[in-house]
Parts: sequence; structure tokens; C-alpha cells
Amino acid sequence: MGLSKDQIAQRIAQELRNGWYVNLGIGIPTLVANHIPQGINVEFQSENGILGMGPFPFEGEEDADLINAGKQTITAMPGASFFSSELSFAMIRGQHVQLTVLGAMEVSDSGDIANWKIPGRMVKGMGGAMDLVASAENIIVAMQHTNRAGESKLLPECSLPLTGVQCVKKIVTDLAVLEVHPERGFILLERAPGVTVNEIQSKTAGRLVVEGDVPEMQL
Amino acid sequence: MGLSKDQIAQRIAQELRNGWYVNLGIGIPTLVANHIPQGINVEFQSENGILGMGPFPFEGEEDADLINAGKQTITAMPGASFFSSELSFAMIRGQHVQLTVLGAMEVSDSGDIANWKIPGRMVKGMGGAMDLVASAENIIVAMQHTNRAGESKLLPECSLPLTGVQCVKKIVTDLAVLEVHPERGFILLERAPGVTVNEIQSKTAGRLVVEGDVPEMQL
Amino acid sequence: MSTTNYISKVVPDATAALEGLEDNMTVMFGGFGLCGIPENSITAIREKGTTGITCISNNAGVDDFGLGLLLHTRQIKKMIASYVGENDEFERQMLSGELEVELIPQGTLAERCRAAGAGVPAFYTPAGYGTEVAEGKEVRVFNGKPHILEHAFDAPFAFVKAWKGDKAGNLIFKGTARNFNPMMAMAGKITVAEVEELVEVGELDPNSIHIPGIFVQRIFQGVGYEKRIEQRTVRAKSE
Amino acid sequence: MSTTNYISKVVPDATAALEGLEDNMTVMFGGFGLCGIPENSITAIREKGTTGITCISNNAGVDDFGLGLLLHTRQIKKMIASYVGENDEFERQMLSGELEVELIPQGTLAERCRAAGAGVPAFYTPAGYGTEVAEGKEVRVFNGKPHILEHAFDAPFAFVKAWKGDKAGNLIFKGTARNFNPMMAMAGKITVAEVEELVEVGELDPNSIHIPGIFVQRIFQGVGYEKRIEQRTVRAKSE
Repeated sequence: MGLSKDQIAQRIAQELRNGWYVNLGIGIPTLVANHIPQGINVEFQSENGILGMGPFPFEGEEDADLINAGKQTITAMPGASFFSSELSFAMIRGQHVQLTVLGAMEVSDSGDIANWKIPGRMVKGMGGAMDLVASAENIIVAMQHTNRAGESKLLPECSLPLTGVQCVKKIVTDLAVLEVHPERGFILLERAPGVTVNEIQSKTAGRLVVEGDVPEMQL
Repeated sequence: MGLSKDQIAQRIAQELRNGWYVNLGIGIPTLVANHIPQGINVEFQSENGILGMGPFPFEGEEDADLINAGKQTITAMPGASFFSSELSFAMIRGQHVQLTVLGAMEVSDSGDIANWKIPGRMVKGMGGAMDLVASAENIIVAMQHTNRAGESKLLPECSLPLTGVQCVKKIVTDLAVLEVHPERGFILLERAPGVTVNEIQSKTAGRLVVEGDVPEMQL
Repeated sequence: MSTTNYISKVVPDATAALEGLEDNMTVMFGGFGLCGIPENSITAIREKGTTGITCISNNAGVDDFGLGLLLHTRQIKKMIASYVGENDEFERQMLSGELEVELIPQGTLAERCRAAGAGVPAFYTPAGYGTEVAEGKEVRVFNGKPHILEHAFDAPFAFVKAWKGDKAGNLIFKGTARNFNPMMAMAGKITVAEVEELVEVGELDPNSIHIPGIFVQRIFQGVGYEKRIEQRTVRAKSE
Repeated sequence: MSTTNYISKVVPDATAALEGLEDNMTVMFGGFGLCGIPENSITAIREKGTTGITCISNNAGVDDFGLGLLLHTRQIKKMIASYVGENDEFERQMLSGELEVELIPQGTLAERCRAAGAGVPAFYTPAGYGTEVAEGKEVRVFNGKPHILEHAFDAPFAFVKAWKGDKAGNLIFKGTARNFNPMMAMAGKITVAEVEELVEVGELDPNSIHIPGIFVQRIFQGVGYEKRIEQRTVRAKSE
């Protein structure tokens, strides 16, 4: 049961609004670009220096000078622009990007996020994640509800080193859509098809607010 | 006696070194560009957004989109570049411009400069002068030794509101070339042709250091 | 259903671009002297009659052009600039106390605009240390040199002028008409760009864009540019 | 006497460009991943054998390319970056304590480079507040939001790579190979630019220059660019 990664991306794509500039992190967030609703125009920013990022190139048309923040070869849409890292993070820090979608290892019920470091393991670095979460007005986390050991990733407090504090606004997992309210905790908005409130409750370690009937997601 | 404005500019031009980027203020400093010594390559920066500023355009070739900081129509040399005010002052503040030449109403013997405001009179503003004097490693003031009332402009303390503190390194007036030493005062380096040390002493209100024979300027 | 694959910023004209502009707002205007000023927007604001404007602009125009037009109609309450007084009406209003004036070093003005657009609330600069500009400001020494703390501006509206722009709001400026326009475009909550030539998306080289469309909320094709020269200086052909 | 009317920055090759580079210096390297890295300069530094380098670079290359080449020869003492560990040798040296590593948010890294070039000694940013990045740093609230104080870097040398450059040092970058190169060019006391195509002065459009020559002390025509792709991702033509 629960959503596939692609379905998580599909559900997040429903959050897109016409005219938004959007930064998609590595992993599930990248898949959001495949599900833009009809009639919605958005532009994708990649923090290494492009606005108007397009799909992967056709084979043989890769350009070493045209990559995304995940170092993948990409294309540029008509209307795209290239710029420096300084201007790219001016856009991000200055809140010109309307939505950031990124993955997480843990989210706390006050909206803290941890997604860059596991002490004792090789640390690869935060990249642009700390700037993104500290700046974006609108942050959606895309992740599995539980980790590989079956433990909840929605916690009262993050146990891992933080990426940002009180910044996550919404979470879409394989089981649910949740809003994060800094005082109240995780507010359950939608269930994945066939997933019960009980199951979500049992897999959410942080405070979970269930109000009235919780509808199923429409995909 | 004493130098003409053009001769002051000519003497300052002798200070230019090969490879320097130079910002020239309005008035006498602008004339420096007419006296670049043979074999010396410098580039002129104008703080409104050009490097590689050239001479005034030929009549009929003026371009409203190509002016200097004095709002005069100019031309661009081969190798010129245009940029924003932000990048222009990044160059200035970041000490990438090797020499700033500007006019002054008063200079103190510790290197303070006043050149933007006369209380009680209409105030036009400091423009880029405060950024220039606060940043440049090398500032030469071009001015008359005395004001229209015959009073010295080289003072123990500036009486007018300051543009910057302890920043002027050298002064070229119609009478003399002086180095400014923050502790010792104005050090007389050269006399204008036919001008006596006595005359310079009598027209310098701030501390004047005269050491040995003071040579005449070579123009 | 039609989809453009880009975010269109086009509005029909300067008047339409002013939607939401109200009395007593802080407004940025690009340009240096009369070079690169948003001529159409200034005219439209004059016609709309918006009053109590706090202007952030490097200069204040001349008597009958640029921001001088809005001074003449008393639409400007306060001027934040680095160099002013190139027009008599400005001087009269300033000396009579009708117009508030705040003078700022030009580089600090530019950097405070950029900071506003870049989400940097404050920064240190050496400019103005030891002068009246530093009064009341925090001073801190870095590398042995005193600096003062300066804050980002906050501007609900910015009006800029570009040479070319596309429908997605990407802008290219020309020559020294670039000046304050890029930073102000970054800084405005609503940035209105007027352009000499509005082109289709895809016509501008993505590598040569000075200000990406993300910083522009509204764009329109300007008309009747006068592009007045403030100090016409020439040399004789014989030189 | 001949005069060029511009300031020439041309040096014959990467080796000549390294003059003054000594052991234990702090050195910036442009590039993001393997995109836009100064390949020739890295090779020349490897050949020169300079050691004890503190690298400021967004990434650390891969095992056999980019800064990975200087890791392999143990020329790097410390790495200041935002994202690393795309190569095994890096991981080994880091875990064994042979290599110091300081991780910085990418936007802060970019802004600290720009600040260095722009004469801004310090600035406030929200990035990293409440995380270990903020430890020991001043926190100040602006507009109700906590920010931390970050300082400009200090880099005696910067190595950047551009697409085109002219003999006066003006640079134009291509696509996303621009990334950190412009800010690092601004920041370096001595900035070395290697270019895919070195052209005569006057050939580049002054309106399209990304980094004016004033920020570049040395420029040379690079050779043998490999421009390796780190993550080749494609779609089938049928899509």
C-alpha cells in the first residue's frame, strides 16, 4: 500500500500554482517536473545557475556546460537564463522562488528538518539545502513516512543535525499529506488511497492532529 | 604664477602607472585623461557603469545610453565593458581600482577630505565620493591651494562636513605636490615652477613639513 | 488547453502596470541622471496622481523631465538619492521643507538595493565612516578598518527601464543605461519593466540576460522614448 | 612607442600563470561539480607540486578528475566546500583525518566570495541559523527572523574557467559553467582565468561581458579541455 515515489511527486505537483518559480531537490522532488497539471505554467530553477530548466537531453545532445544541481545533463527551455551562483542564491535568499521541494531524513512536528548529515557516517555536505530551507516561504518535503528500519521520520524532535528550524510547511509521504503547524504539530490533511488514519497515527512519532474525516488523496 | 588646471592634471598624470584602473572625478581630474604618458596603458572607470571609457564622441555621434558619472556623453574604447552600479561599486569598494583622483574643498593634515557639502547652502549630495575615498588605496586630490577668498584649503582640521577620514595620500595644487602623512602632516614634495617654499608655507594652514631642498615640478 | 511553458509577465501598457500602486508607498526608479530612466512609468504615475511617494533613485531628474515631473506635481514626499539638485524645483521644495531628502553614498545605495533583492538584511561597508552618514549607525572594525552597518531597502514597487525584454520578463540593458536598473529590479516586490523592444520568448540569448525574468513581475513595450541627454559633450571631427 | 590602450593580462600558459603560488596558500577554484572547472590550472598546480593548499571550491572533484587530482597527490590540506564526497580518496583522507573539511551552505559560500570581491567584510544571512553552521557566530534578528553573521573570504589566488575571454581579461561564461567562476574572479587577489577561446580586444560585445577585466590579473588560452560529464542523463529520442 501507500504511494509510489512517482505518485508522491504527482500529489506534490497538484500544489503548483500558475506563475510559480520552483526549485526541486534531488530524488523524488525531481519527478515533480513530470506531473505539471495542464494549464499551469511554472519555471524550474536549479541553484547551480539556470532558470527555465527543461527535460533531460536526447541521447547525443548532452552538453557538459549544461547541468542541474544534481550534476545531471539537462536542457534549457525557451525563455531560460543562465547566471552565477551568487545571483542564483540571491533569488533563493530573496524569496523570489515560490516553492522548494526537497527530501528529508527527519522532520519535527514544529517544522525542523534534518537532511544533510548522519554523525559517524561520511558527510557529503548541505549543498544549497540550508539556504533553501532558511529562505523559502513555501517548503514541501517529499519523503517516505518511515525509514528502512520502519521507524517514523515524523518526530517530536529531530535526532539528526538540523538543516533548518521551523521551516517545513507541508509534507507529502507515501501515506499522507500533512501540514506542519509550529505550535500544533502535524495536521493530517489527506490519506493515501487505502491507508487508514490508524496506520498513519501508528507511524507518526510526533504530535499528529486528526480533525474530522480525513479525505483520501485524489491522484 | 602657479599651475593652470591643465598643468595640475598633467602633473597628476605623471603618477599613473602601467596597468592601473583609474577613476577620475569631475573637474580638473577629468583633464588627467588628456595627459597619459607615452607607453603607459591605463583604463578609466566611471562609477555609473563603464570600464574602458574613451574620449567624448564626435559631434552627431552622441549616444544617450553612453554617459559618464558627470552625465556627459562619452565613448567606449575597444575592450570596454558595461555593468551595473552594484558591480561598479564592488570594484571600487573591493579596491580593484588602483587610483582615484578627485577634487576637494578642504583637506586636513591627517588626510581627511571635505568635498560634498557646505552647510546652509544647497546640498547636491555625495554621489560616489564617499565610497571612493573610503575604499581607494591611492587617492590623489586635485585642487587649488587656496579658495576664492585666498584662504588655505590645506587645514589642521576640516571645517566642512567630511567625505572621508585619513584617506588622502597625495595632493597636487596649483602651487605644490604634497604627500599626506597621518601623523606628520603635509610633506612638501615639489614646488610649481617659480613658486617659493615661503609662498607655499604662507598658504598652508595645516602642518607643513619641508625637508631639505624642495625640487621644482617637471612638466 | 494552451500552455506557454514560461511565465508571462506582459501587461498592455504603463497604466496597467501601476495596479496596486497607492499613495504613500516607497518606490524605486532605475536610471542614472536621465540615462536609463523608466520614462513611460513616470508619465503614467504623473497621470494617475499617486501622492506621498518616497522615491529611491540615484538622482531626481531635471525640471521638466524624469522624476522632475513628479516633483513639479508634488507627488514626491521624500527623496532617497546620492546626488540631487539638478533642478530648481527640487531645490525650492527642499529648502522650503516641503520635500524630505535623505542622501546616501552611491555605492551604499546600490548595495542596499541589491541586498533587498538578495535576502541580505544588512551588511558592513567602509563608505561614510567618520562622516555624518555614519551618525547613529553601528561601527565595527574589520581587518583594522572601521565599517558601518547598512540595511537593505524595502520597496513595494520598482520601476526599471531595459533595452530589450522578452515576455517572460528577461531583461537586457544597453551601455551605461544599465546602472541601477538591475538591482532595483531585484529589490522591488512588484517590479515593472518597460522596454524599448519587447520580443518573443526564445529570441534572447539565455547566456546574455542581465536580469532573469524571476525578478520582473510586469513588463510592457514602452513608447515614444525621448532619451534626453543631460550634458551633451562632443569633440570636433578635426581632433 | 607602442601602446595598446588597454591593460593586457595575457600569460603564455598555465605554468606561467602560477607565478607567486606558494605552499600553504588559500586558493579558490571555480566550477560546480566538474562543470566549468579550470582544468589546465589544476593540472599545472599538480605538476608544480604546491602543497598545503586550502581550497575554496563548491565541490572536490572526482577520483581522477578536477580537484580529485590534487587530493590524490595530497596537495590539499583543507577543503572549504558545500558538497563533497563524490570521490573515494576524499572520503578516505577525510575519515583518516589527513584532510580538514569545512562545509558551508552553498549560498553562503557564493556570497562570501562575492563579499570578498566587493569590499563587504561581513553580512547577515538566514542560512544555517539553528544548525551547527551557526555555532560560534553572531545571531541577529531582522524583520522578526534570525540571521547569522558571515565574513568575506580572503583568497590570494583564484582560478577560474571561462568560455571566451579577451586579452584585457574580459570574460564570458557558457551555460551553467558560469556558476562560482564570476564571484571567485572578483574575490582573488590574483585571479587566473583560463579560456576555451582567447580573442583580441574589441571582439567581445562590451554589453555582454560577465566579468570585466579589472577582476582578472592573468589570462591564457587553455588547451585540451576534457569537459567531463559527471551524471550523463538522457531521454530516448522516441519520447
